[in-house]
Amino acid sequence: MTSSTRNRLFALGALLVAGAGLAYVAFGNIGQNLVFYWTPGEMLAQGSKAYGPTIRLGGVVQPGSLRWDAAHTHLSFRVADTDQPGAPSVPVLSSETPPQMFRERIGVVVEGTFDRSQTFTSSRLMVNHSNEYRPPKPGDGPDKWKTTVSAPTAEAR
Amino acid sequence: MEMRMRRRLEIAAVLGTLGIFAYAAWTGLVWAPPDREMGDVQRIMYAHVPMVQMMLLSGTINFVCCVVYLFRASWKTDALAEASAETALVFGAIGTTLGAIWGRPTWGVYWAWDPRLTTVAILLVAYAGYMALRRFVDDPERRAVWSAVTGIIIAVDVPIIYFSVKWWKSLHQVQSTPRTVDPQMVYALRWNITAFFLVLIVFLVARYRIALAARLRETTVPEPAPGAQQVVA
Amino acid sequence: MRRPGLLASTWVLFWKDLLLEWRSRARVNALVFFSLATLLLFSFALGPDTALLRRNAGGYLWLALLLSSVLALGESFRVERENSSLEGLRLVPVDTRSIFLAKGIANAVLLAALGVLLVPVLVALLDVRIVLSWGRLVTIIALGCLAIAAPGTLYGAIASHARARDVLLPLLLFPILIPALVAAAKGTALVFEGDPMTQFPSWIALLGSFDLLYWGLGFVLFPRVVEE
Amino acid sequence: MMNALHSVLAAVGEGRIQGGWEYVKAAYAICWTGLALYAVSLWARRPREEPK
Repeated sequence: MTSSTRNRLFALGALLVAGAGLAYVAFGNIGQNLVFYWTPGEMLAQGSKAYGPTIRLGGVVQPGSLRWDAAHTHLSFRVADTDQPGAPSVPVLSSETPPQMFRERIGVVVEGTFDRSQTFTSSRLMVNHSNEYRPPKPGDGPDKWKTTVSAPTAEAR
Repeated sequence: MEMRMRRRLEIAAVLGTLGIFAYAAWTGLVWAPPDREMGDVQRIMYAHVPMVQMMLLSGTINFVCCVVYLFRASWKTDALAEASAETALVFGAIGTTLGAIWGRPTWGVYWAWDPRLTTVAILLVAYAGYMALRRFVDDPERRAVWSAVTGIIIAVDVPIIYFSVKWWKSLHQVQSTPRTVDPQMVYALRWNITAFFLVLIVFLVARYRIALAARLRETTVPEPAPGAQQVVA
Repeated sequence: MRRPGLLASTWVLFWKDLLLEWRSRARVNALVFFSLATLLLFSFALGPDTALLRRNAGGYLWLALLLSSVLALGESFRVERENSSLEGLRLVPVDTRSIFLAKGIANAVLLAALGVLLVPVLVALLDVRIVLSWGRLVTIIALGCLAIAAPGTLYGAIASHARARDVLLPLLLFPILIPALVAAAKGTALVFEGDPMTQFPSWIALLGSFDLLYWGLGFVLFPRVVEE
Repeated sequence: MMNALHSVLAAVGEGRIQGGWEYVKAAYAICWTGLALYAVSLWARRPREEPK
């Protein structure tokens, strides 16, 4: 074996090693475990181990669970794995101003702590928007959500 | 005579780019409908998405130049590598700022350490280091080789940025496709991508010429004045 | 004349590097004190909140190691430059890639030793407990130091020949190390805090893949960095 | 002081971070200004014919 073919083999081998590293980052399914957020189901499955540390919880706002207190300073809702009834869900108490798109059935990520009373206290609320963009339906201007927001307490039973 | 023809063509190209840019901005800001949920804020998309795409494109160009340079050294490839790293930095920095402004009313926060945003931040800081390296090495040949090596290592981040939203659960939404976006918005977005692409090309060509001229000046100095030469450590 | 094999020359150069470190113990001592001082500074900067300090101990360990690595890497190439020994090595018919492997491994060993040395300090200063096993702690320190050492050696070789080398090395090195550093710090935090969600293997896997990536790329690219 | 506090609380009371044209204007202003400044810097650095 001449020294130049040997060098090429070395280079090829090293590039394969590097490629394997990148491929494992991509497809090694590591991401499923090292998450930006947990779903309520995953968090509840941990039982008491989830109490205490600051964690991020992600899911959708369960329909019919949205409640403001009278002065609109506190907000409570349930975050569920999916918007199907019966999906695992966690009650969340938030003191953060939600962005304008916040509503029932929308994806959210809340940062905070979970405790023994089975309530998630959040100090940071992020709306997780889907990749869909649509114009308003004919007859309901882009301001439509404002009407649903102005009477949220009434609407949420 | 030929000089003047070329000059006129260049001016025409720049003016054409500006015209397309203006039309694209009009489609995005006026003509396209607002989003059902975000309202008018969604119009930031027509600048944010193209800017970040051009950052990734510049990064890819830089990677190709770096690899090509290592196989066949040429001042032209080196100059294009320098140009594309700088445009990646400019488009990335502005594009990320736009994303942060968009994030405030839609996500509720300017910034979150989700995988997409983190990897973009890494890319920007890494290219800043790349530009510093180019500035701190005086020997043009060494500078070219070393920055090529650095550029290749940085470029590993580019595919990670692109796929991060698919590989990991993140706050950032996954790439939109024409199926998830209203046709009118797709039309406006396509025009904006074209416009920003043309702007990128204009910038790349201008920056490439600056780099190439600097390279030629460095490599063809006939006799440096004694004592004026920089000591290369 | 037959060139010595890659592994044989790597081995020889590796011992040369370690021997050099051993002969100039003053440098190693300085490194140890530097990293200790860094750890102390973190505790002072954050005040006496023990719970907070303990929770962030994994991050402090890796920050201390990272800052020390810049010193160690800079030193390891300064020695070569001052004695022009890199030029000497190039005259010997030895594969330049073995210089990379030898220097990289030597730096990794040095950093890992430093890391293991810092753990008892963390235990004493920040009241850290090792909840998972020592074996796991050593594994993650070793993998993390390998991740610092490969690009560190590559960039150390570059920066040592540039102007403003003390600024340049961290500027080049830190950004690309962020993912590996996050993995190492999180993994270490799990060793200290316990691992309720069994995430530890995933962080190790992530760190390991970055090791493969950095070492593979470094091995291919290093000859171009030191060639004339 | 109390006024500022009140307006912050009132923002929470509104219930939403209101998105609107201000965000769009700020974003496009930053984008266009940034690109224009870069274009100016490219112009300033343009290679000139060196006097022979």
